[in-house]
Amino acid sequence: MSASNESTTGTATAETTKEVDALRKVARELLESGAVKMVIGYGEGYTQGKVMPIFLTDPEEVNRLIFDKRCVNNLATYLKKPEIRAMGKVAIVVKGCDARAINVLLLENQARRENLVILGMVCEGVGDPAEEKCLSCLVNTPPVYDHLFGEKIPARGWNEETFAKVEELDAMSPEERWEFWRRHFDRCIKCYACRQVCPICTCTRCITDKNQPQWVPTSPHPMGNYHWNLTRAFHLAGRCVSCNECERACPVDIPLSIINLALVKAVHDQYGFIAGMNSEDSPPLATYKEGEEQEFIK
Amino acid sequence: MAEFHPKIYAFLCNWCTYAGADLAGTSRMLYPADFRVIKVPCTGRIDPEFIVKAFEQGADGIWVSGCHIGDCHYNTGNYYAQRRWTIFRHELDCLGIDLRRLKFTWISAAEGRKFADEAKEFVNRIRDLGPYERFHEIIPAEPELALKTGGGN
Amino acid sequence: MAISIHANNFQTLFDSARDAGYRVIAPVRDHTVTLFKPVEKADQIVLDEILPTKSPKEYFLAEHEPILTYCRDKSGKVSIADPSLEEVMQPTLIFGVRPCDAAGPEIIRKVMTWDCDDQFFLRRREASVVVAIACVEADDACFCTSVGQAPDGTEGADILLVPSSDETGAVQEYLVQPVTDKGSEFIKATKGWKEGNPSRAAACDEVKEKLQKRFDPDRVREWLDAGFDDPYWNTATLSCIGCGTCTYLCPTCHCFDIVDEGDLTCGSRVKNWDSCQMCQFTLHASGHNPRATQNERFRQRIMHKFKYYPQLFGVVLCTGCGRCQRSCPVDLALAKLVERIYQLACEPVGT
Amino acid sequence: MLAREAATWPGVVYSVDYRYLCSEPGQNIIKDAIREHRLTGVVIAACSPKMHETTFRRAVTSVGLNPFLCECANIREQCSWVHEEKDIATPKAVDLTRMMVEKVRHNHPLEAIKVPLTKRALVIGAGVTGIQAALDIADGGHEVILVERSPSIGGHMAQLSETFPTLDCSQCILTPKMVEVVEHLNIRLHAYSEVEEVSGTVGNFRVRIRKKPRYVDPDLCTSCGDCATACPVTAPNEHDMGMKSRKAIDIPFPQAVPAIYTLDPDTCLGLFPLACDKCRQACVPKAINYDMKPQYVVEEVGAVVVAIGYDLYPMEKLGEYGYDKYVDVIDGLFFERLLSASGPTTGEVRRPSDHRIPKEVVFIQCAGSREPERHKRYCSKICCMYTAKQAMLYQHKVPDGQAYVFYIDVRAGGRDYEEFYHRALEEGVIYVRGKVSRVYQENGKIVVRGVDTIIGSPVEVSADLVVLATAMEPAAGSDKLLSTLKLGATQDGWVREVHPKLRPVESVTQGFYLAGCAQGPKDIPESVAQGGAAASKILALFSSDELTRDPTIARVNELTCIGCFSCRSVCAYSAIERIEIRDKDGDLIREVARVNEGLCQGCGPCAAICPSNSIDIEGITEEQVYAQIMAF
Repeated sequence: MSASNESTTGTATAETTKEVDALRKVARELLESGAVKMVIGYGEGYTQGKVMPIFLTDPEEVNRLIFDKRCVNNLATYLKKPEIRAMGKVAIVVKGCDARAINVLLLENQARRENLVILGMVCEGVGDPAEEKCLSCLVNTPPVYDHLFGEKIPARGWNEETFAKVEELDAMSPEERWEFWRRHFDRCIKCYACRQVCPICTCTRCITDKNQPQWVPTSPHPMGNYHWNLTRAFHLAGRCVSCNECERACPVDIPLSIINLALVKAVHDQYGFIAGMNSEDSPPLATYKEGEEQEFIK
Repeated sequence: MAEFHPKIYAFLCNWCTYAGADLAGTSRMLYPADFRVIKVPCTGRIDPEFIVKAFEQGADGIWVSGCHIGDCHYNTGNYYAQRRWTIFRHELDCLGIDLRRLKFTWISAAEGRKFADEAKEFVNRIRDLGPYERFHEIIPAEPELALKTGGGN
Repeated sequence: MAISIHANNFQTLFDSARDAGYRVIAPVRDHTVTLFKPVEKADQIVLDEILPTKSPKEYFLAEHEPILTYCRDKSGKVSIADPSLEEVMQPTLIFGVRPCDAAGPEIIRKVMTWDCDDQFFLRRREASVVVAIACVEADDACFCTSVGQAPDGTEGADILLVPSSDETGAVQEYLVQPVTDKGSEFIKATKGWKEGNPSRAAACDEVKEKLQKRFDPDRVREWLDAGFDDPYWNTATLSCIGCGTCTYLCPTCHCFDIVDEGDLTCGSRVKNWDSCQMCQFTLHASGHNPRATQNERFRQRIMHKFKYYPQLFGVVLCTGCGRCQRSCPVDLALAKLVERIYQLACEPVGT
Repeated sequence: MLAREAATWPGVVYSVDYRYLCSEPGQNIIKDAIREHRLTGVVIAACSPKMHETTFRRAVTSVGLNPFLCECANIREQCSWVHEEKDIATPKAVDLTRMMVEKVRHNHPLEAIKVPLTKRALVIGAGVTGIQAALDIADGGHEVILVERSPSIGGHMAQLSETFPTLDCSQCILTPKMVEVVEHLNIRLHAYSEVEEVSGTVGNFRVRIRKKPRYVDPDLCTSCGDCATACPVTAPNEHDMGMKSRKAIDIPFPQAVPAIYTLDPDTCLGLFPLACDKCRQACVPKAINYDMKPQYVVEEVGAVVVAIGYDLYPMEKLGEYGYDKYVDVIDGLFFERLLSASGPTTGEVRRPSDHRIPKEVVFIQCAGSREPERHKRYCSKICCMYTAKQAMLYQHKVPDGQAYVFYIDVRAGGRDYEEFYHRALEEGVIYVRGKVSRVYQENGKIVVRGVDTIIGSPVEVSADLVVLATAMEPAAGSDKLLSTLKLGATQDGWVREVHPKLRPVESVTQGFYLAGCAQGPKDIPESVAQGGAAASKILALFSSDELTRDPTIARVNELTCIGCFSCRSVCAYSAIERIEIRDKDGDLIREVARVNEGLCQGCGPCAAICPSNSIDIEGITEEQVYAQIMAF
């Protein structure tokens, strides 16, 4: 089965890289041998020039798998879908950033390693022009995989650009920062696309949907929007892997990456922690070191 | 400003700071009245939602206080609280909240004097800062106002 | 007698409209997106895009509005009041609306006047003048013609402007078609209009050429009548992540939620946009959810738009604006799915 | 005024102003109101809940209202007593009361949690501390399982010569207690055994104990010693710090308890007859069995005493004092054996190298203690006193000998301790205030060089023997044990207590008590006192037939819990359990967290970290906090 869109994307695309050929070969083996129930990967999209997630169960369809600069989506987010979880063992195509998300899911008991075959793609960056997240990628080679496609390459790593926007914001006065966010949050329509697309937002009952008590107002008024965006980011503190899907999915382009990065930076500065680099290190807010003292507490 | 009585919430841990406040009371140490105490078992129990909600109720300042590091009645609660606040403060700062309106202290059951002093310091600080208008602006208008303009039909 | 208007006169139009007591709403740039917002200057407005990011739906069906407020006085007496409708009643010029967006509220009106009249919606409708601009361009997400709309359709518009492009292809002048009496009244009451045709012929034949019908809604409905349990649904929408984007941007989606906000002394009962794509939308207090999976929720969306709504009101709940495709983070294009359903409907039985 | 205003609040049906509510008539007002108006909640706006909450809760319970439906609004200690400005103090009292009323409206009845209780105790470690604890509990009429990892009980105290400040013989006061242990009917001793695993919770632990094979049947062995005589293998004797030798099959020391010989497989020629077999042939009662395997016993207990003691900081790590180079640099315990009448030299002070009697002995204090950069940051507490003792005893035994003590400070806190130190001075022990900078050998002497920081000039002593007062450190392997028991440790690895001042012998995990040097350096009296304290805590615990616990604990909403177990990592009491939810075919659907009522203390970090707020804390639920916030 597939997203039955043969009409648009039934056939293999003309020229493919040897990585993609290798990927298709492995996918075929996995499906034929029954090692996995399904392969989650990228295929040609409905819209000309776009890609979309595809879900293969038929070995004959593996030629629909593609991987190129357009593959921005973080497919790890499908691992939280009950429909996918119900499949049992699946194979999933991931870039480094997506693999970091899988590490977080494993760490938080939201995915079972034995139920995953991770098809890691060495990634030199996606998007055209390149996505911002790719300019300081920590994991051009996925930190976790079962099959790796492409030669391992060194990570670009964080650089002065990485937190430029955060520093820009830091340079402002609190008043300016307040106005900055008010302007952006006023556009928020509470569609929760940021939450839905996030591979790490794994709660089945989001706190904003808890109404006894209703901590986060559901209304898209300025207060509700401010509260929601504040809470969303905080719940991802020390967990966000900067895949930036939230910002990409946001229909009104709220620069969510800035808040996320600010917290990524804070967590790293304070506790030297970076989420998703492995699936062992305990999350920074779920641990502590003896003798830690903060000067802001008198 | 002198006549301005700010709205301040104080979240105090049961074992240290709340007891410290009681001690300040039994020793009759005077301090300004402009805050209301909510008792929690441990600072570790304080969900950042409490703080945001307090601002949404129109707080001009919020004070959180618990046991000194190492003295937590539950051993480690305040360690986790401290980490949570550290990151939470960063976020609030990033989102333009005026951090002067948030106060964190460690006050033991024996530190009645410190409690009274910190209470003075904070209330006076907030009195000087005045009402937290910037935040109040995003709070939906009090229905009374709506009623005044309200023609109904 | 033909009427036309030159882009240079939009400012005059807006000013005179304001003088006549209208607030002027038009597509403007906000950060990286285009939204319908109050405008001062005509040069702020953005008309060269296929469509603004959001439809002007919110000016008829507010994203958020109080529907009643309550207060307790010192004695403990509680008083309840309806909110002011003055703001709701405020005369509004909504300018530069594409025909598909203009048609949206007209389609929603049917449900808003069905079992009871939604005052908020109707009064806003009454108080607003919609000036639509026919399309000269379309992208491959557009499918208005497939759902009975047209690039120069007039449904829901009070006035339609048909662009006339000069040799460079740039649009400067528009042929003005009053559609409703309200529209004609508005033209009389405001300035900037010019008698006579634009210097060049105004039409959008090219784009009509391009916008071939992609499916027949009736055939689609027939298939849906029997297709509720079709295996198609198990796989077609697996990639949907259940973000509400398509419903929130859709000019015809109109579901809302009602919640109470307030404390001991006062508060309000408010109406907020909601989405059938959220798992809480149908979640029962018992914990049971009749639409437990995203597949079911997506099926509901298609069923509602192409079966239930047509059955109830004789019209498809879709104007073919294509936002659901353009803004979908996983490129799950509703039109393509319906197209596929159409193919299934057309396949001879037994293959 | 307050009472009048309160009457108008939602839910308030009765409000009254009375001067002394805690008085008999005052409480009757409350009781009558509850009966008359069938109240479902009561708020007392008066003094701090810490004053009279229990009083009022008892009162409402007496008329059938659940105690947890009664709350106190603190308008005295935290309002009327601390504010002068009436005009804002009164509104504050009103607010505080309204907030509490709102809380109570969201309270619900809670029933005390009852947990069954096994009235049997486990004591880990049979040094003087463990022995004391075991005897006290046993005398209290409860069974005790006493586990000691070495072949004999007694611990370090059995190695000591005489004890400060009384100078009475250590063994003479210890051995009677050791004997009492084996003879006590309530005590079951597992010597030469180790605790493998402890599961369960306070009141009901299951303990798995590994009994190491002695290769000697305890029931048959008459401890005649023929086996040792027959044994051809000799090895250094641990009890005498290796100064004396022992056989591969031997008994640690004459007074050892249990008095059973133990075969040391590491030094024995081989555990199969062909290799040697001499001891077995020599053993008349046929007690020796080479095929013995470790045995495992499972005991059920209700409480545990952790008395695992200490070890000395290994001298190997103190190279700067020449330990590795010169045999005549020894540690305090070694010197204790030299002084001990039952020691290798039968009490004569002879140095290891040539067994000559040392004429000049240098004692170096704080060897490894109070040296944060290189060794231990803490003070080992007992060294000052035992050094004074050893110096004194040395001069008693070698009248023409001279003892020097290099020290930083002399810490003699404790009754008769300062006096004891002064006695050492009077008896001519020379105290040099200063740290030792160098220790080296020069024509047969060990030269100890340091600076006398009092006169500010360098000092040099050529000694025949150097005794290092080495630091104490947590007993070897205690870290492993602590993690098996899930007990917290301090930065330095000592067992952590719940509260350093108010609950010194209770560990962070309920049902575990700690005593003696396991918790940090202590001298004998302190250790014994703590052993007794731990015992009395357990006797108190055992005084009722089941445990009742405060029901204000965490609860998980298993419908919304996604089993990320962040709660688990922040729980200080290991009170969060993983529960598997399976469908009718037994297939795993998902995992959720569940709170162990026996362990949870209701502190709340789990609730605060739960991303979907699926954990709540009874008594301070989200609803109750929310209600209070919204009421101001």
